[in-house]
Amino acid sequence: MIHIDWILIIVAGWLTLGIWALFVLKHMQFIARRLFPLGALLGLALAGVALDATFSTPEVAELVIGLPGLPFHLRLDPLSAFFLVVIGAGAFGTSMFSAGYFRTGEGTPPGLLCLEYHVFLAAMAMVALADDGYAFMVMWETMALASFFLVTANHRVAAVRKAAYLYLLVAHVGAIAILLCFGVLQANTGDYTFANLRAQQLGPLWSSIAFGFAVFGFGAKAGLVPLHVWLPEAHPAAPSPVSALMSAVMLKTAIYGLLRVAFDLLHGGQWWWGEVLLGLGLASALLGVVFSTVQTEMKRLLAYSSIENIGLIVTGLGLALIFRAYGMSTLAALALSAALVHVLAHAFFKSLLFLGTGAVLHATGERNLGKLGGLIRSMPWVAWLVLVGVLAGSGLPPMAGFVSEWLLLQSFLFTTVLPNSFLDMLIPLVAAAVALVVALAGYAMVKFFGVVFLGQPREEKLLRAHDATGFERIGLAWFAVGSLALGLFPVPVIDLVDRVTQRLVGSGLAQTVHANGWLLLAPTGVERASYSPVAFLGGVAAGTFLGLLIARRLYRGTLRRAPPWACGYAGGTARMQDTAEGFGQPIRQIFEPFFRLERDLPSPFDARPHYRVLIEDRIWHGVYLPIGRLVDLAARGVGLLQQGRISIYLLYSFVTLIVMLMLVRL
Amino acid sequence: MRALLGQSINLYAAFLLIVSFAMISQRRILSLVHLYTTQGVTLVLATVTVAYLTNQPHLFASAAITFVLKVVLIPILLHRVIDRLDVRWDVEPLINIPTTMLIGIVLVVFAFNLALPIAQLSSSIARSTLGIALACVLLSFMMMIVRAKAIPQVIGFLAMENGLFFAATSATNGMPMIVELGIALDVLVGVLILGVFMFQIREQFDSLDIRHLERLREE
Amino acid sequence: MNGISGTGILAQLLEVVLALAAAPLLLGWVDQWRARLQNRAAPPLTQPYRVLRKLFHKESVVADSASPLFRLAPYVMFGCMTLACAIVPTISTDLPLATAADAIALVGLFALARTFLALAAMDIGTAFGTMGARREMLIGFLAEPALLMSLFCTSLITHSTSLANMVETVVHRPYVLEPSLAFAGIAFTIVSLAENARVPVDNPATHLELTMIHEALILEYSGRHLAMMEWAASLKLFAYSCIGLALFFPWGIAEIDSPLVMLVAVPMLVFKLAIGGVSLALIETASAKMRIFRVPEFLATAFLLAVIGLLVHQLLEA
Amino acid sequence: MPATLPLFLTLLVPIGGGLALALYGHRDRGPEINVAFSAATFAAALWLTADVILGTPMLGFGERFFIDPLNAFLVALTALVGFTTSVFSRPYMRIERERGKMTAPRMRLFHSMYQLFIAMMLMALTTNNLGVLWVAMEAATLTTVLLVSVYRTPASLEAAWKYFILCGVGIAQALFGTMLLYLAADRVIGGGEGALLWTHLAAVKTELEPNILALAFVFLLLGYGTKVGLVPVHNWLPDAHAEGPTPISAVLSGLLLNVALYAILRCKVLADGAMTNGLPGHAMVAFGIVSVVVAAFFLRRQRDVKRMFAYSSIEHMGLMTFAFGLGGPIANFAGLLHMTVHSLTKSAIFFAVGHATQRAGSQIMDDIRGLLQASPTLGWGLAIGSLAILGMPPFGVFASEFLILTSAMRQLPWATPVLLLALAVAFASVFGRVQAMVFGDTNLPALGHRPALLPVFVHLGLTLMLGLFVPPFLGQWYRQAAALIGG
Repeated sequence: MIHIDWILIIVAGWLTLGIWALFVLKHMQFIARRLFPLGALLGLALAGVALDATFSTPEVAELVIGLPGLPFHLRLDPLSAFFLVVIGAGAFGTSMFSAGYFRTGEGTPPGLLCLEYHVFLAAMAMVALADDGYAFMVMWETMALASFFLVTANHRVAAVRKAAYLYLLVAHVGAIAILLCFGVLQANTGDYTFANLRAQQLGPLWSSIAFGFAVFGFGAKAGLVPLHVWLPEAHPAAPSPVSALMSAVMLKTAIYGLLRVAFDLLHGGQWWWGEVLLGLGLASALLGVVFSTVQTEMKRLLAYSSIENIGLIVTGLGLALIFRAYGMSTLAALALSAALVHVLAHAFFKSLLFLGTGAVLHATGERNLGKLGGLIRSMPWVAWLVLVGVLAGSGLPPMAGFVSEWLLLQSFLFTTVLPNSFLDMLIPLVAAAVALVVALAGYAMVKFFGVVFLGQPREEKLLRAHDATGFERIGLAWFAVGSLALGLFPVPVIDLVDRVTQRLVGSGLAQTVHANGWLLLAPTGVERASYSPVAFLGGVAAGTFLGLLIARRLYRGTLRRAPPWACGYAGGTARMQDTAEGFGQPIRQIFEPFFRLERDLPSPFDARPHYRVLIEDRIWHGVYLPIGRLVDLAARGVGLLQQGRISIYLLYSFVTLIVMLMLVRL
Repeated sequence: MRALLGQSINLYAAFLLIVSFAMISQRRILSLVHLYTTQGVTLVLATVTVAYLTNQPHLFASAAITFVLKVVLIPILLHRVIDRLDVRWDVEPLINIPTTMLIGIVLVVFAFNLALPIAQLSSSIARSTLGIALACVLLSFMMMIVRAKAIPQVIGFLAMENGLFFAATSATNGMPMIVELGIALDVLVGVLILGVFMFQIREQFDSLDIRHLERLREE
Repeated sequence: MNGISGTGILAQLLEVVLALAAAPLLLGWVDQWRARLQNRAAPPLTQPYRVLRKLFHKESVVADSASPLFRLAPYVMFGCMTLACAIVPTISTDLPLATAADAIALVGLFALARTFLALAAMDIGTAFGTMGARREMLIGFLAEPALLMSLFCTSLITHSTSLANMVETVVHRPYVLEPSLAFAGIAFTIVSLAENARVPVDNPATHLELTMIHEALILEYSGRHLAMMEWAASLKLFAYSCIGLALFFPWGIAEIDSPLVMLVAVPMLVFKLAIGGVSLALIETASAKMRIFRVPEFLATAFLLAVIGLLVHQLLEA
Repeated sequence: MPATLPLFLTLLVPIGGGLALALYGHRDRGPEINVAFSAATFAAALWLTADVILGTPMLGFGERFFIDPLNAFLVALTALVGFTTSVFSRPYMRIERERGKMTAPRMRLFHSMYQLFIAMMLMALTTNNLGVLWVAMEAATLTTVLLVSVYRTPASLEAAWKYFILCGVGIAQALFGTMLLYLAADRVIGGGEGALLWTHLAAVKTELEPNILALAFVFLLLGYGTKVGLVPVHNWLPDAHAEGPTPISAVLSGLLLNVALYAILRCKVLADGAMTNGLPGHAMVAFGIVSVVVAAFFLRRQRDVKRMFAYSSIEHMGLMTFAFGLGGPIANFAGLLHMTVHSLTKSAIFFAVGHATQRAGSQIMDDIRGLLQASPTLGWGLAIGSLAILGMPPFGVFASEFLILTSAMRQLPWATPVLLLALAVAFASVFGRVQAMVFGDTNLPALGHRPALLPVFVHLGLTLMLGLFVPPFLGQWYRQAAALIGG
């Protein structure tokens, strides 16, 4: 049995779990305690098989379903295997967490929720396998549809319905763009298998058009800047395990699609493509991180941070495209590895953060940062595991987030050798922006952890918050250990990623990295740059131990508990702490032009002072509402056609007849 | 004698065109019904002539059906509807009569040069009548558009059927029997249903003005 | 790892011990000069050591709502700062730990320390703690990219980001006037002033609610935890000045092939640090403390200067 | 047992049903009889199609009737949807009667006219004589025009009047076109019965006079196009489908439009043979694109649910006309597949909409809220049905749209973005409304009788199957039919 058959069995397994759940529609306990863990184990199996498949030769299979002339072609090559690893790992952790999380049906009957969840997973896995236009489109939109129904789990809330509608609409428009992209790629051969698309030699114009459609289509699903408005609405609306899956894994299928089209089907193409991706990625990163620092609702904060991380990944892809266009395959491999490592790292720490918010939401029923705080005392397990995610999220050294940031900054440093002088000027600015983005991400993560878990609890009921249960802990622990392990042992990850870069850009980092053993990461030679996370953690631990040793030898050994000092002001209530708006206030002031601010500040003579700050996205008002108004105008124009008078209708028929007759006579 | 009869078909065609023009410029409903009846009579004569010339027995049967239907049955029905609903007042055209006449002439010219190439090819006796038949159809179509009342619209619809029937008999020496029967049956049932509708509209809106029927529209 | 030589380990240990010992001395030296320039009676040079000894022997009072994170943070801070001093080549470039982290990892290390400090400050949940954390993160997110860019200026010249390697290449190269280094130098001084809470950004001596940033973070600490924090702060100042020396005045440092030069390197280092301390005191007395919302513009200028340094490098020297 | 028995039964059973129900239609057992007759028709139709598909195309009753793979699959489809609509109309009509909207004579009228309507459509599909095809189409209009105004509301009266007048004018143009065809055939085969038989015309289609055929095709395209609802002449369709009782809307939207398009296809085959400049194809492509784009923008401002889905029918018929206009084996195959899945999905949607409007007591979408909570099967039926009709992948509509758009990309590259934009606007408009109806809290009272929702899920199951896996024999069947259309 070759790998691809095992994967198909796992996907079939997921579907049977879903259908099985239909028959036990209302048995919450059975579904949560039996079906979800089974789904998790299948996810783990998928990750294992995919891991092994990355290191083996590509395999092809054909399913009988599909159009009569075009059955489903499937292909498992290192690129799809890598993304299947991401899907499998994400599925395992999230399913384990869901086993403990889903106590009430969240609005829809639990059986239906389980079906949609597993169809969602199966569709994502099949998207990575699809090897022809039709199969890809069917699996792509089934994924969008399944996630739509998951987002509308508790559809009684009007905001959830609005968010879900916007999500499916943007996803559908994106899918249309992808269909057009495949249409252009097939270049009049009518054969939609990727093998044929790969063989086509398109001229610069048509390949650029295809690339444009691909960026639009996959950007709509990934949340690149102009098409990102659905993400901060849809992710918070979904139940937490689903928003974890959507943020950590579904966005990566869009990255997979972009890689498949740009690198595999279009063979890299022109250099300015990299520039476009660089620009879009940077804009998304900056906008995402700035908006995430000013949010007052925890899941929206994480959703915007997903946009930021996707922006960083796409910046890495852009750089790889530029290098590839100038023929520097090793540097292209460096940039591409940075992007792919970030894909894996983000999948782990973002799932951890979203599942953390899920645990908090379940324990307190609150999602607004203004009503949380001090949960580290009542929910230690969740707090300390989420701390690992926060450190990884802000790209701090021993953790996973830092490795990809380190590789990305390294790849920026070597762009000086580019022949194009304009590009040489531009690259330092982009490097500076990336540094700023990562720093701001740290700011957002500190705000998230500090306001939710530290300080005084802002509501009484927070004291009675119960900690995560058994299954939930396994899920959180899996992602925490994953974030730490990815951070500490980057060399095996580089080996995995190297298999993908070999196929896409022709060279990889494996040899140079292996020269220095599996502890030290020195992608381009030790003398240029090297980073050994294990030694780094060892150094910090040694220093801390040294400090403890010194303190223990010198100190008097007593410790007294007393009310906090607070400069002598006694009786500090929880409301005197910094609120989420307060913590974000400096950013709001510095990055004023980014937001669309509506502020009503109470006047001194106001009997009932009311303070409200509403931060909105300029793009929503600048781009989306005008389009809506335009379509309405067109609809009203067309409406004139049906005015109700029968003589006018007869006139239409009469005039059409006369015109057609004239045409025939010419 | 046969040549004379051949020309008589052209005469009937010309007479039919004149009646169509008259119907457009007519103001009173009763005279509209009378004109419709005369059209029916012309049709019967034309069919008989063609039947005689091409000695096809089934055309005599179809002429008989046309006579019963379009000269006897439908006019009686229209008269009864007019009496029961006492709609005697004259017809309100949406645009004034002179302009309709002008458009009518343009339509006739268009129909003629449209039918010209076909006329040369068709082998039947009365080739040129096809243009006139098409003109009658377009004229009655235009009459339906400009009339604001239900009954003139119905009469326009029936005149259009007459034009088609005349085209069928004159240009192609008559369609197969089954088809003729089917068309006649459809026209009869159509008229019955229209009668029922007119009673319902009258009862619903207590007026037969089409302008009441304009509620279903897009904002 | 270019072979962990015996002398390398010796140099590494010597460097760490030297840093731990000399850091409070440098702080005392700067305070002494500040007092003299403001013609006040200067405190003795060993004043910081006395403060540390006093604090170590006092009882540590911890707020009742503090979580284990609060008590762990000082030691993590101390650990990070010792690793920072171990990585930065002060007396020799043959340091086994140098390959463990390059310039970017060093900036990440400072970020890690800052994150723990901010979280610890927010843990108690007092108004001052959270306000201090917000201000610290505000300065942090502006200073970090500026620091990274100024480090990049040198790494672009030396085509490497590992500090030891950068110092070696600069020392071996014949002296070349590098305008981009000038921009990087100014940016670096601004960032180090901000990071170490010196006067233009934050006054280390005062507890005034409106202006304090660093002091607000360690407000709740006392006893041995406060001692650890103070020591870590002095280590941070020491590390920053060593980075400054390594980047811009690296001469007189021992290399792999000549370990004996270390004996010369120590006095040279002390001399350079003394001059740095005096210049720091001069800057502090010459400039007044900025309003908190002037600081972002101040740091933004540093950030722009560093980026312009990079561009200048591309333009002139690439 | 003569070979033409299944054909004889397929036509006779509904006519017999019509007459029987004219007598017993008003009895309380009326709906059951209606279902029985429809089931019998469905069985006969299956038997007929089985014969034709396994055997050879069949000429019945002395060449007056002709069955080949093209109209065989339409006969099967019409019988199936006719049967399922009768199953749906059983509880629907009973509830309408209890609410006093349907009196005994109207029930009788409804049932007998329903059966006659099915009979006339089957007649139109199976006949070989183009004149009889015209007569059957006219009869189909007549049988449904009374049903559209059965509720006697001012709006339904207006809709019926417009339906009759506009379709009457359209059909008249089609008669003139048939007459011109007869004229052209007369010159080649000579007069009499044979000149109007499609098989004879198809045999000699290359020798027919091109410019007579051009004129004839224009009249036929416009005539039957009015029945298909192509845009400049579509105005009757939204009113008629919205005002009539829902079973009638389902059957009108699902079947009558297909039969009209089938008639145009028959004429297109002849016109393509005679003319070389490809006018029929270009005309149909033009009408198709205009219909899709204009209908998509019509959907935007709808407030009545049945009116909205009527416009969606116009859009899909436009798409099919575009596909058949393109010509070529893949496009024709896609058009036929789209015809099938559109009828199945649209009738399923009208079943769900019927029960939803009955529960809400009004067809205005703002009054229908929280269907999913009111009755899950109804809510899910409408949600999945509307997603299917909007072309979301796992369903068959996406499969056929994928084929249409990809073949369009090869032959008319500029048309694809226009169509896709229109489909996107349609998706945005329809799904926004449907989502508001399906989700959220409900205040809808329960229905008297249990709604018959089995047909909805049978249809959606078939569409899902066609979307993922077109069985080989069905694929072969469509390919033969596509080859027949040719061109």
